[in-house]
Amino acid sequence: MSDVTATTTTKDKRMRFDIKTAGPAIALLLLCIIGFLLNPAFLSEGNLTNLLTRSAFIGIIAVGATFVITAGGIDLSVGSMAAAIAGVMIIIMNSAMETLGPGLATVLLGCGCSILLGLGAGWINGVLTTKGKIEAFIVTLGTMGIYRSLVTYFADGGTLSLDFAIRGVYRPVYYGSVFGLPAPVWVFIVVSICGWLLMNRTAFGRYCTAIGSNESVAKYSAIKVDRIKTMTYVIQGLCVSLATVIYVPRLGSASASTGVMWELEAIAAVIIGGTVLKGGYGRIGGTILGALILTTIGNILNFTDLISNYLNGTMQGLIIIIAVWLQRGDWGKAKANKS
Amino acid sequence: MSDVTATTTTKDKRMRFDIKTAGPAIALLLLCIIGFLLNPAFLSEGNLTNLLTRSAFIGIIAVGATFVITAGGIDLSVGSMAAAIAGVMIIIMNSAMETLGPGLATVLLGCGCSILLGLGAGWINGVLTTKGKIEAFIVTLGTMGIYRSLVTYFADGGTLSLDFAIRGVYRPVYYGSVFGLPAPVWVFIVVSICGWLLMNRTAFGRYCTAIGSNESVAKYSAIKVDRIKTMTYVIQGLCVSLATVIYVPRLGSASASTGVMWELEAIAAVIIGGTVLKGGYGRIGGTILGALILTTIGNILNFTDLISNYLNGTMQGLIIIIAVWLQRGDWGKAKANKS
Amino acid sequence: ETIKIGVSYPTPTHAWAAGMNWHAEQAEKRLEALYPDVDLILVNSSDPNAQASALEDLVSVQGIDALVVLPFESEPLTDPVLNVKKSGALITVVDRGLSQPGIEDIYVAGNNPELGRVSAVYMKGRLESGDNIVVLRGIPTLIDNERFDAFMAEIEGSGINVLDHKHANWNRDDGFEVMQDFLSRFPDIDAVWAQDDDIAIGVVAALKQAGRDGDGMFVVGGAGMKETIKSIMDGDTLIPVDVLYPPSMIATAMDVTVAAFKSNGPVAGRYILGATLITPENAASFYFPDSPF
Amino acid sequence: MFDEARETAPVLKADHISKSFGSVPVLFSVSMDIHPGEVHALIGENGAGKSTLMKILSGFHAPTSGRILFDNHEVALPPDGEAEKLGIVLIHQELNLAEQMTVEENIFLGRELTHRGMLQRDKMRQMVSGYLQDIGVDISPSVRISDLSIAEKQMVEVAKAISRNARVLIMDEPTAVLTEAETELFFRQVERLKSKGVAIVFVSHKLSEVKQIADRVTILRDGQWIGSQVAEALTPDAMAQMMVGRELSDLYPPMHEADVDAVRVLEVRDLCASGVRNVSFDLRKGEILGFSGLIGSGRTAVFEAVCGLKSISSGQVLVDGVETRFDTVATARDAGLAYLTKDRKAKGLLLDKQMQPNLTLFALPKFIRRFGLDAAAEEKALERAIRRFDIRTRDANINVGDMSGGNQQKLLLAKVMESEPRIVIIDEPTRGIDVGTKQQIYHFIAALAAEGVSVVIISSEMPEVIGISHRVVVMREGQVMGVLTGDDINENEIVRYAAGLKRESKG
Ligand SMILES: Nc1ncnc2c1ncn2[C@@H]1O[C@H](COP(=O)(O)OP(=O)(O)OP(=O)(O)O)[C@@H](O)[C@H]1O
Ligand SMILES: Nc1ncnc2c1ncn2[C@@H]1O[C@H](COP(=O)(O)OP(=O)(O)OP(=O)(O)O)[C@@H](O)[C@H]1O
Ligand SMILES: [Mg+2]
Ligand SMILES: [Mg+2]
Repeated sequence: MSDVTATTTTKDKRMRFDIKTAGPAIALLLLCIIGFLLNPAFLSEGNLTNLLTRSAFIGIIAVGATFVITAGGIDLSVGSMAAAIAGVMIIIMNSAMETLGPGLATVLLGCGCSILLGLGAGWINGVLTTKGKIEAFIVTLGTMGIYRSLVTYFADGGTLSLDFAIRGVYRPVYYGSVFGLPAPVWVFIVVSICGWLLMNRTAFGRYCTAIGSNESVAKYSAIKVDRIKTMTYVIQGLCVSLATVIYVPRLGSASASTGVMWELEAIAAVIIGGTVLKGGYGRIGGTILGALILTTIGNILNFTDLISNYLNGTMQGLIIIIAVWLQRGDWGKAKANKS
Repeated sequence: MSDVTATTTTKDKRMRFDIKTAGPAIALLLLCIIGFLLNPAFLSEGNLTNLLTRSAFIGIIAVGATFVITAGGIDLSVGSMAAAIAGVMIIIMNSAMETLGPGLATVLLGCGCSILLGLGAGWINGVLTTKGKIEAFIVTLGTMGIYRSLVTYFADGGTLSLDFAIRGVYRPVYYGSVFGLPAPVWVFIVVSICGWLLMNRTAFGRYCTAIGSNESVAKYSAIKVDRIKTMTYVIQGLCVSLATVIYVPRLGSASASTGVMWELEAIAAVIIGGTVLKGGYGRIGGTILGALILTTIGNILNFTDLISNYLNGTMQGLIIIIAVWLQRGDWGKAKANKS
Repeated sequence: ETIKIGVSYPTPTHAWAAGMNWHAEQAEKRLEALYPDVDLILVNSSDPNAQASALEDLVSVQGIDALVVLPFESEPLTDPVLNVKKSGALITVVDRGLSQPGIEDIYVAGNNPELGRVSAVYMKGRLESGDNIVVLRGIPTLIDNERFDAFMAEIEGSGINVLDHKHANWNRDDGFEVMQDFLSRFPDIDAVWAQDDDIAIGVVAALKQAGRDGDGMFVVGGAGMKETIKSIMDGDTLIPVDVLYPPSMIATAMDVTVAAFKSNGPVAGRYILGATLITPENAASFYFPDSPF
Repeated sequence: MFDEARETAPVLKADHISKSFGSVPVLFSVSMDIHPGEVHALIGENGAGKSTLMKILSGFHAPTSGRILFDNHEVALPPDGEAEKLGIVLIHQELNLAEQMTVEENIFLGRELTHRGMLQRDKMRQMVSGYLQDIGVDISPSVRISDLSIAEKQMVEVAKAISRNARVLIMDEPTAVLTEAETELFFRQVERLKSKGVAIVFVSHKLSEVKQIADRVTILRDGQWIGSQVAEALTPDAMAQMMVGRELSDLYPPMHEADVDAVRVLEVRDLCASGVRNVSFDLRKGEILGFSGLIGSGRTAVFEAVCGLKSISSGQVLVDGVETRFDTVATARDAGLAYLTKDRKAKGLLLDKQMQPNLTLFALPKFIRRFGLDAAAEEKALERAIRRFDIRTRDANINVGDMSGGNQQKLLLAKVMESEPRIVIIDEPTRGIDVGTKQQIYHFIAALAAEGVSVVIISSEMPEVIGISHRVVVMREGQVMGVLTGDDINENEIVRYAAGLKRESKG
């Protein structure tokens, strides 16, 4: 009897997992079909590559956001953080050029600083939330304003731009391809795999889930709640800095309008993917699909002039709602005990 | 013995209550002192009146948001909703002028439509959340995009302007004073009192708290969870429409940039006021102070040229974080069992 | 086969951009009717990143032959536009120049420093040394800086005091609130440079509320909103003039770009539109009642 | 066997009720009738289906088949507690209180008294004070639930149920965390309701209580109806036998003599923390140390402070003779200390997760292999725990929140034992556990002690403390009143210390 139960268990589990991921996957598939019907060029290699590359930014940030949200937090500062990091990175690289020259060293220095800044910014968010005992929403709303205005300040209201000499060296990080896939896509893949492993195969992921599910249970289970929560923000910061590292060579500049609304997009990607906003249940796979869905919506809307440009937002809103509705995967069925 | 305990407890509670409300109040007081030191004109009657009037918009919306958040929801659509309602209101009044003339009837028709639209929009958010079982964050992120793009569409990307003939009739609703206080302030006061009574003195308020605190407990107590949650969104919609009714006569126009970021400001006001983002604990009084704090920060920054314009956001962010830190009211003391 | 021309510009979120959008749509209809083999594709984007994506899509999906682009910002879009150029398309840049020279084949633009300068010249003409003005700026961007710096450079040495300047984000509400606060703060203000007609509307509302719209007080906006032009035509004294920054420049750019395919002569080059001072005398010729702006 | 000549008709009757969750059956054609003015006890092993039956009889679950008769009419009970309007009230086994709200708000939740739409707060507060006084607890109506101890919460539930003018009052293990003194007060209220003609259903694993208060007893085993009998005809032993289906030998294991020379593994000196005043005691290797006292006497607080869950204001804690102060539970765990909370719902288990993640959560570092979690080891641990603690679920995949209360408790015990502690503090070890399993757990604890593990038992069940402890510490109002050894460990002595009638002079 016990044996029988055990086997059904594993099978059941796998099945349920499938249905859960199937939601966002179905939504993405439908979008692709719509895109193809609107314009067959949608499925051209060039467009698919563009699409994947573009998803990389939001996707990488959203992987970090999955940890924060799973552990019951929220981070509204990611967009501004990206802008601020990009800005500082550009300043550093431009001034390093004088000593190091426009070479690899300068670019590496810039990237290294970006990572340090990301870790530091995430750590600040984390510490203010946990040690300062201030609601994450407020902390990150505050730092969002701070980072955004800092980049404006550094850029003196205008745009910070990377020296053209460095751009040549740095360009391949965005525009280059390895084995037929653009470099940003590789970064996205690596971040996704690491994120998935961290969430599903390590104690850290388990701790995040436990904290989001019930913080006092986590505390009584010998989990260092504050430390783990801070770590999620640090991971988020790392992801933001990685996204920035591949963003900067794309446009070679940063300004007050860099990364506006990325926080909402990242959170939306996470939730479209099936992670629960209140925490306790995180799915990296879903997040990745969520990021792809969001980018595809934007892409499709660039594809057609059937609808007024002004109504882009309406379409976007409708599609997001429908996608999440599909994602529930229990159409019509009552889920009494989940409410 | 029992009596003794009871008294100490009540005293304790009153004390704690005081400290809790005192947090935002202290923060506001400090801001006012800073404002006065920077520029004595800060405390001039004219400026205080401006300040109160300005707070009315965010304040009224935030009262509604307090209910939504207390019941464990969130509404990101309020800013766009305000813009869309303002737009439709203007269209209706402009076209009603032909038949009704530029009189009171037209203005009343406009206001009536505004209220209906607000209730309807709130109801849609509520039903999608409860019956559609879609996360509130996603639903309202979706409707946020939809309303925003609708107003852009109606205004053809530009600005919808109220006919000048109607403005004359409608003007006093913003610019008029009753007993020395501007009309918007009166609306704010009335909404605040109603909100406070509803939250603290009716069963509805308790139901919101119960749902936010533990949805299944609420359900098991025969509370119609879905209905109450929908009601909170409807109240939010009503508050948005009231805010719009006093907003439109101010400049007589609506555009795609109307109400941008109001959602974040409203939520920030609620949380600065001590309501918990995860629900289960709502304080209307705090919300009102929160709205005043936010407006005062903006006002003070206009009163000084000590800091670079570009750093406004930094100051704002810092002050918000500090205000909430003050609001915790347990500086330094370890609150082991609260974490 | 058809000639595909992509037209990319920021999503209209304020009136000037809406006017530009209107002119672009008018031009599309007009040109497509005129030349059946020309297809103009209008795309707007909400931020520089999205605009870069839109440019990629115009190339990879639509396969455009020419691009008319009003960059969200100069720096970030330089590389993406360069990529479009590499696909072989003809490039027309509107309004904001790219930060690398030589990418665009055609350049059509208004003149931001000139707008600031012309405004300042008008102020100097009306005010005397010792008079006080306040400045409401736009969104912190390069454009805003150019206008502001040119304005300040021109004012310098005239003895006119610029009491303070704050960002009002080319937005009526912010214009209203910032002006309210300036009025509480400074008892004596003689004129306001609002830089933009939207901000000016907010400023005027605040002046009227405070009852400080008399005594020869005046406001100078900018861009050429139709309501403002109308009231100048009607002889308003509070906003006596406006400085033109025409949203129709996008239509000009589309015309020139189509001409590059259709006419025989060479059309490449730079077309810089002036920052004309609109006064009651010349206002009628800048008035488009059907435009949203 | 039935008392066929009952003069009253049953007010509520379950007629051949069956229930399945999904494809998993948990009740098989169970019948039970409840008469006004009687106390009807329902007993059975953990997972027998008692709670499920009670939820069906109060409308929270719908039966898969069978009928419910209310006043002899077949009814479909309304869901979500609306059956209260019919006079059927259930106290859930798992507390059903909104933590952030006050006692008064919770007691009146869903049926507030209003006057023209406004709450009558003073009236409600007065009434709540009255209810609380009736059951003899000293809690202010305006205290938040989150500030109460679990026993106090249980008393609030009781007050809530009593306040509801019930015709049928169903109580699912209301006494599981109550001490005998509180249980006494509670039973007095039950008697009062009974005399007013209220029909009362009472679920408990404390068979002596059942014997004391019940008029009739219905027994379930594995979802099957075994029998309904007049309580007078049954001894606790007979009940146990009917429940478990076999003869139970001695409940308590034979006591190994404690080694008085064994090393002191834990010494606490003049410990002060919130709720704790100058507490000193020590614990030897291989010893079972009982902690007794009334509700709120500070037993929990002492060990939460020792284990780094609560800040210590002064005093010393020595582990193996070395002064230590654990600032987190993790350091305490790594030093070999483990604390098992009595509040399994709020502090013990992740109710929305399955057994596996819950089991290994406390000792997770043990399952790390090459940076990752060792899924195979985790699975093995679960299998082992299920065997070792006899955890019974019909569907191994359900969320822990859907498991029966007793099985949750066993899982919690298994979770803490995963860390293989040297010193284990078990708060209410047998809360909600059936007699059969209780016996297993006592033997398990005795075996642990025999292996050299030191065990602290905090328990409100006096027989339990007496039955397995080598020494018993009695606390009152945050202070240690005395330490009992040998023959002094008896109810009489413990009660006298706990009530403050006697106190050891400090040595
Ligand atoms: N919502 C549910 N979904 C699936 N299974 C459930 C659910 N609720 C209860 N069960 C299962 O039904 C069985 C009976 O549980 P029930 O809670 O009725 O036991 P019980 O007799 O009250 O036990 P205890 O004495 O431990 O409280 C258990 O196997 C339990 O896992
Ligand atoms: N953080 C705290 N702040 C203030 N008082 C506290 C705190 N924690 C516990 N107390 C009080 O200390 C006393 C001891 O509580 P504790 O929970 O340790 O008692 P207990 O003996 O375990 O009883 P119970 O069985 O009720 O849990 C109680 O009166 C409780 O209200
Ligand atoms: Mg076309
Ligand atoms: Mg049970």
